[in-house]
Amino acid sequence: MIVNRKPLTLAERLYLPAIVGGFRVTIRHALRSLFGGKTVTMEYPEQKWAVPPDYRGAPYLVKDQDGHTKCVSCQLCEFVCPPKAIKIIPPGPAGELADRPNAEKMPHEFEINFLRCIYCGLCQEVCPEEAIFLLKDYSLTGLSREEMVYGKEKLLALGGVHGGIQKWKHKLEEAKEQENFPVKV
Amino acid sequence: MSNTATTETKPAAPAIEKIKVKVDGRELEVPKLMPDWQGKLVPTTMIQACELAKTDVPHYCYHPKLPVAGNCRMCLVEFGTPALGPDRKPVINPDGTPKIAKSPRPAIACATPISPGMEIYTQTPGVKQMREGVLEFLLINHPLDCPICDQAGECKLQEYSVDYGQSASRFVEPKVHKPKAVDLGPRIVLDDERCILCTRCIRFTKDIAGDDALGIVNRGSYNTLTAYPGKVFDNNYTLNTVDICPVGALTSKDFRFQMRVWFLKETKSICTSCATGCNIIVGSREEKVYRYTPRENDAVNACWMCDHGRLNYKWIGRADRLAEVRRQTSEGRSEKTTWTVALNEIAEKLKKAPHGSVAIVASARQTNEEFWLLKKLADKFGALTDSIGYFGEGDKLLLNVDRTPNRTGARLIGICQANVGIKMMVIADSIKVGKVKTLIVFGEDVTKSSLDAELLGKLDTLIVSDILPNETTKRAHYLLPGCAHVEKRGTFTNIKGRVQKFMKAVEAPGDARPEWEFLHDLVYNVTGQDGFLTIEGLFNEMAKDVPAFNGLTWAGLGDTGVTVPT
Amino acid sequence: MCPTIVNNVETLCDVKHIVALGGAEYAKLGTPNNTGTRIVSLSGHVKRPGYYEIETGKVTIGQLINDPAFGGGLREPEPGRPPRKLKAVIPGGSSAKVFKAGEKFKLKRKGPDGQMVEQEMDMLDLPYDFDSLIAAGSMSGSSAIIVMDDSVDIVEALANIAEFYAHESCGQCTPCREGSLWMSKALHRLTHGEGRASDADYLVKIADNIPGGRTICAFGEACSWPVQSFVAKFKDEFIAKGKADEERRAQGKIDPDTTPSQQHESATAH
Amino acid sequence: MNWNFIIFSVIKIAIVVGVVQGMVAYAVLAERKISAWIQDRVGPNRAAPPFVKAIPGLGPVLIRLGLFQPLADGLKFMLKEDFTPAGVRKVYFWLAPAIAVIPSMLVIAVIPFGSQIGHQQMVISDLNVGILYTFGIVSLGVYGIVLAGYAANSKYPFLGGIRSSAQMISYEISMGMSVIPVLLIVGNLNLSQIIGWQSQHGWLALYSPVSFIIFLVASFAETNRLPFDLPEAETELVGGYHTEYSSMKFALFFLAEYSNMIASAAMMVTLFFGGWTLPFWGLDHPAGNLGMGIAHILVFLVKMLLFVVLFIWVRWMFPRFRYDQLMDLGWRKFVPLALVNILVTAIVLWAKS
Repeated sequence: MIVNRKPLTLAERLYLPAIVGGFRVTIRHALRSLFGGKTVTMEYPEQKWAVPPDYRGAPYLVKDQDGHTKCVSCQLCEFVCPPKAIKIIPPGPAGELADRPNAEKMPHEFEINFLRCIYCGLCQEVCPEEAIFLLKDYSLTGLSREEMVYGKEKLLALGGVHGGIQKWKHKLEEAKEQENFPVKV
Repeated sequence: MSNTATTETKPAAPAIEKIKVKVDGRELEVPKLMPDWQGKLVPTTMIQACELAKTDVPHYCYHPKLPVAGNCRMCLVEFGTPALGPDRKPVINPDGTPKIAKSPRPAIACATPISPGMEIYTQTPGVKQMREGVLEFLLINHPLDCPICDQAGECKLQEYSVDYGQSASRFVEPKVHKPKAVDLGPRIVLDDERCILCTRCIRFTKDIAGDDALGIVNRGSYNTLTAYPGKVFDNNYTLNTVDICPVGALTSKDFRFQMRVWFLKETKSICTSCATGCNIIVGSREEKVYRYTPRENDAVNACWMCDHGRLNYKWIGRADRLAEVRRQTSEGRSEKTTWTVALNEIAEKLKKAPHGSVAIVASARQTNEEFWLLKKLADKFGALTDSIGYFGEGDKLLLNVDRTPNRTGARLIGICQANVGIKMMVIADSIKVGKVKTLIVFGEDVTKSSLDAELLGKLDTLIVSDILPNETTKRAHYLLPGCAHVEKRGTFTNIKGRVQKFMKAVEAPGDARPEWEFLHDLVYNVTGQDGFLTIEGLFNEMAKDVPAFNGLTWAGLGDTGVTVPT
Repeated sequence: MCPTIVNNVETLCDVKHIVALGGAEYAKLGTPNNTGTRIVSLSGHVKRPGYYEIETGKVTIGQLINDPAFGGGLREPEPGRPPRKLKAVIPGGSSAKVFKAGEKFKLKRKGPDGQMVEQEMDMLDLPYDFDSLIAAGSMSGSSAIIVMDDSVDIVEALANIAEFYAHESCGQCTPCREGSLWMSKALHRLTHGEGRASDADYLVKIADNIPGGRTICAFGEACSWPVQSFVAKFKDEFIAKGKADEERRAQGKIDPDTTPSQQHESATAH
Repeated sequence: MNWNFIIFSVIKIAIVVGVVQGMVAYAVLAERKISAWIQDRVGPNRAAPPFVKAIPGLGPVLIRLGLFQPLADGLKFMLKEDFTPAGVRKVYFWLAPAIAVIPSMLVIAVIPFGSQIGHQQMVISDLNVGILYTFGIVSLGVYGIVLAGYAANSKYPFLGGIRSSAQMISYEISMGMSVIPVLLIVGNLNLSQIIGWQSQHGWLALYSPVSFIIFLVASFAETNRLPFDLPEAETELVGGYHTEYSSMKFALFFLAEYSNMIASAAMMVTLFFGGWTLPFWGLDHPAGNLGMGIAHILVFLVKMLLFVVLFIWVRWMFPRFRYDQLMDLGWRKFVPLALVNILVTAIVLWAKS
C-alpha cells in the first residue's frame, strides 16, 4: 500500500515553529534537571539498583539446608550452556564422594567462565538438582582473565544456602522406613 | 571384483521358506526361520518380524544375542491370526481377504513365533496403554537419579519413558529401597535400586561367558540382583553386562563418574589388544579417550568384547607420549627438529645405503598400509624385515593367544613369516658382522628382543618411530613420533583374515603424525614412487599390489570388513 | 535328581472316591458339566467353619453358610448387640472376586424343561459349582469360601489380601511384581490414616494394568481381581475412609493458603 | 618596527590564545553538562584531584559541577596511546590536525574583544580588511578536514572529508554574501569601525535580521556542528574525518571545532550585536579608564558565551540534516535569499541617500 504523505504546510517548511518548539522542550528539561533535580541518572556506587525478583544475575552454586553441595555433577548445564562457559570435571571412579548422604557424586571441579557467561539462565533452568541459581550479582569485575573463571569453592561461597527439597536425604529416610512395612524382604 | 575376497566365510545356507505377515497393516515377507542367539535356526519371532518391518517394538529383557526370558513385558503387542471356520478352513471376508481373529490377550513379541497370515499390531491404543502401564510399574521403584547415573543418555528407561511413558507420576507411596553401590567385582558396581530385573546380565554371564555368577534373590518387588554369595563377579567379560544393562544398574568402575555419555564422540574403530580384532566404538571428548564399547559385527565379535581389550586404552593419553621429531647431532646430542629436515636427511642417508645394508623391524600393531609402505622400502634395499610376536593365554570366546592386532597383515604383505620373529637373529648377526648399518624400527623396543643396546650402538643409522618412549627410542638417531590407532585411519587384518578399517577419534599429540603419512613421504623421497596422499587411495593401491588383498577397496570394506583367504 | 509330583490334597481326596466308586459312577455325582465332589473350606464369620465335602452344584452358597450341616449361620453377636448381618462372601479363595450380600445375578440356566432360561437369583442362591460362579463373575477357584459379616472393615480386609499377594509375588515379570506391592502400599496407607478419597480410583487403575495376559502366569490376575472387585462393590466405603483421613489431616494441618501473618491475626483475635 | 607594539602584541596574543584554549576546554564541559541537563541527566560530576574534596563546603560543589573534568580530559588525551594506523599517508596524517587548528586560532586575531585599556586597542590586529581576512582564514579550515579524510586512507574519513569540503564551500558563499548588507550599511571593512558604527546607530542585527539569520545558520555549517555535522556523523560515518585519529591528534580536531565555534560566536557578536558595546550604562564609548576597559571585555565575553551556549543548545535539540537537504538549504534557499537581501539593502540605502 502506498501512503501518500501530506504536503508540508508553509510553517512546517520554514522549520521555524518546530525550532521554537525544540527550544521550548529542551529548555524545559534543562531547567527541570538543573533546578528541579529531576534527573534519571542513578549515581551508581552510592545509589544501588533494586534488582527485580526475576533478575538473571550471575549463576552460582548453592548449598542445601545442611550446608552440603547440591550439585551432583550431571553436566547438563555444561551441555546446555550456549557460550560454553561452564566446565565440570566429574569426580571419576576414584574421586571424592559427595559430602551428603546417598547422592554418591559431586563435581571434582566446577568452573564458570564469567567472561563467556551470557546470563541466559539456561543452566538454572536445566539443573535437575536445583543446585545452580542465577543470583542478583551483576557487577562482576576482575583484573585478569584467570580471575574471572570462578571455581567450585568460590561459586559455592557466593551462592550460599538455598533451601528446597532435599531429594537424597528424603530417600535415605524412606529407606529406613521400609523396615516397618508389613511386606518385608 | 575378485573372487578371492568374500564377505562371509559361511557356506551358503539352504534357502529358507518365507511367510507373509502384516505388521501394523503393512504386509511383508519374512523368513520362516531365523537365527536365535546361538545362531541356530528357530521359528521367527514377532519382534524379529517387526524389526524387518522397521517397526520399533520397545523391549528391555530381549536381546538378539541372548536367550529369551520374556519377563519385562514391555514388548507386549496385540495380534490376530486367520480365523478358521468349523471346517478348519480360513474364513474369507466379503472382500476376499482372509478374516482375522484378533487374539483377546496380548503376546510378548520377543517370544511368540509368527505364523502365516498373522497380523501384528504395535500401535493400537491397547498396546500403548499396556506399554504405559509396564513403564509406570518399572518407574515407580526406580530411583530417578538420572543426574547421578552414568547410564543417563543411553538409558532405555529414559528413552522409552519419553517415547511411550506417561507425563505425570501418580505414585505417592515410598519407593522400595535396595542395596546401592554394591561392589560386584573388580570392574563392576551394582546399584540394585536402578535394576529393572530384566536378567540380561544373568543370562549373559551364564550362557555367553559361561560363568554362572549372577542371580536374583528375594521375592516380588524386593527382587534383588546379586552375585552368588561369596563369589566375586570377575571374568574377562564382565563389562559386557554394563553394555547390555538397559538401565544404570551395572556400571563400569573404570568409566564410573568419568564423563556423561552425551559428550562422547563415537568413532568406529578396532580393538588392538589381540588378533581377534573386535569391532569397537571409541568414546572420546576433547582429544581424550574415555572408553571402548563393542560394536556389533557378527563375523567377529557379535556384540561383545573382553575386559582385557576394553580397558587397554589408558596409554593413549599418557603424558610421556612421544610428540617431537628428534635427531641426534654429530656430537651425539638429541635435538628437536622438523619433519621436513628429518625425512630429508633420512632419505639422503638411505639413498646412499648399499643394497643389503638396511634392516627393518616392524610392529605387528601397525596397519596394512604401513606394512606395505615399509615393504616398498625393504624391496628397494633388499632389506631384512621381521616383526615381533606377543603371545598370551587365550580363551574360548574372544581373546586370542596372539596379542597383536595385525600379524596376519604383516605376513600377507611379506614383512614377516608365519613364524614371527624368526629373522630377528639374522638381523642381529648381520649387525654384529657389520653388514647391516642402517636399522629402521617401527613401534617396537628391540632391546627387549635379540637386538641389545650394544648391537644398536654399532649401527650407523637407527631410525625409530614409536608412540611411547623406551630403550630403543632413547638410542634413535632419528626419532619419528607416530600415532595410536585412535589417532589415525587404516586397516588391520585379524587372525581369521578379516580386513577391517578403523577411523580417527582424537588428534595426535604435538608433532606426531600417522605413520603412513610420513612413510609415504619417505618412500617418495627414496624411491620416487608416488602413491596416494589419502588413506583411501593408499589402501586401494595396496589392494592392487598385494595378492592377498586383490579386489578390495576402502569403500568396499564397509564398517564390518571383508574376510580374505589367509 | 528324581522327578517329584506334588499333589493337592483335594486331588488325592477325589482319587479316593474315583477308586472307590469307579470313574463313571463318580462322574454322575454333581450336576451336568460340574461333576464330582468338591471340598469346601468354609471360613470366616460362621458358627461352624471347617472343611465340607459336597457334590458340586448341589448346594448353594446360602446353604453352605446357613445350613446347620455346614456353616450353621453367622456367628453370634456380642452380648447386647443386634444380630450379625452378612456383608460379603469370597467364593473361591482370596483371589476370587467378592460377592456383596444381597447382590443379584441374572444367570442362564437350564430349566426343568431343558430350555435355557434366564433367571435372576440372589447371591446366596447361587449353586456352588464351577459354571454358575463364573457366570456370576467370580470363580469357585480353590473352593475356599470366606464369609464376612457386618463387623468387617472391607478396606482392612482388602489390605490384608493385598499384603498377602505382595508377599507371594515371585517378581519374575514386571506388572505383578511392581503392581502387587504398589496396591499393598496404597492400602496400607489407606488403613493407617493417610488415605485419600481418590484412592479408590487409584487402586483400580493400578489393578487394571496387571491382568489380561500381561503377566507370565495367572498370579497377576489373582492379585488384581480382589482389588478390582472390592473397590467396585464397596466403593463408598473406600471413598468414605479416604475422605475421613483427608478431613482429619486438614484439621490437624495448617491451611497452605493462609499466610503466617494471617494466622497470627486470627490467633490474636481469639 | 615599534618595540612597544611588538611587546604588547605578544602579550595580547598570549592572553587571547590562552583564554580561547581555556574556553575550549570549558566549552567541552559546557557541552557535556548542557546536554546532560537537556536529557535529564547529571553530567560529569566525579573527576577531581584528591585535595579538592577536602575543601570544606566548596569542594563537593566544584566536583559536582564537573569543573575539573576538562583537566582530566586533557590529561587523558595526553596519556592515551597515539596510534598511527598502518596504511595512512603519514605526512598528511600528522599535518592535518595542525592545519585544522591554526586557522581557527588565526581568526580571532582581528576581532576586537574590548575597547581599550590605556592606549592599547583590545584587538590583536586592527586590520582594515578585517572581514575579508576572516573569510580568508576560515576557508582554510576545510583543508585540515579534507586532508585528514584523505590521509587516513579509510572509507569513512574519506567520505567525511568529501562531505566537509562540499559543505564548507557551499556555506561560505551564503555566509560571505550575508555580510555584504552589513558592509553596505556601515561602509567599512574594519571590525573596530563596524563596532563603532553600531555603538552610534544600534545593533546591526536590527538593521539586517536576514543577514544575521543566514550568517548564524551558515556558521553552524561552517563549524560542522549539528544539525550540519555530516562530516563526522557518528551514526553513519563512525567518526567521519577523525575516525582514525587518537590521543592528542584527535584532541586537536576537537580543539579546532570548539575554537571555530568560539570564533564564529565572536564574529556574530562583532558583526551583529555591537561587539563590546552595550547601549546603556555608558558602555557604548571607548573606555576611559581600566575599569571600563575590563567591563567592555566582560561584555564581549558574555555576549560571546551566550552564542556558544546557543551552539551547544541547538546541537542537543535538532536531528541531523540529510545531505541533500543540507545542499538544498545552502544553494537553493540561502544563496538566493542572501542575494535578495543585498539587493533590498542596496535599494533601501539608495532610496535613503
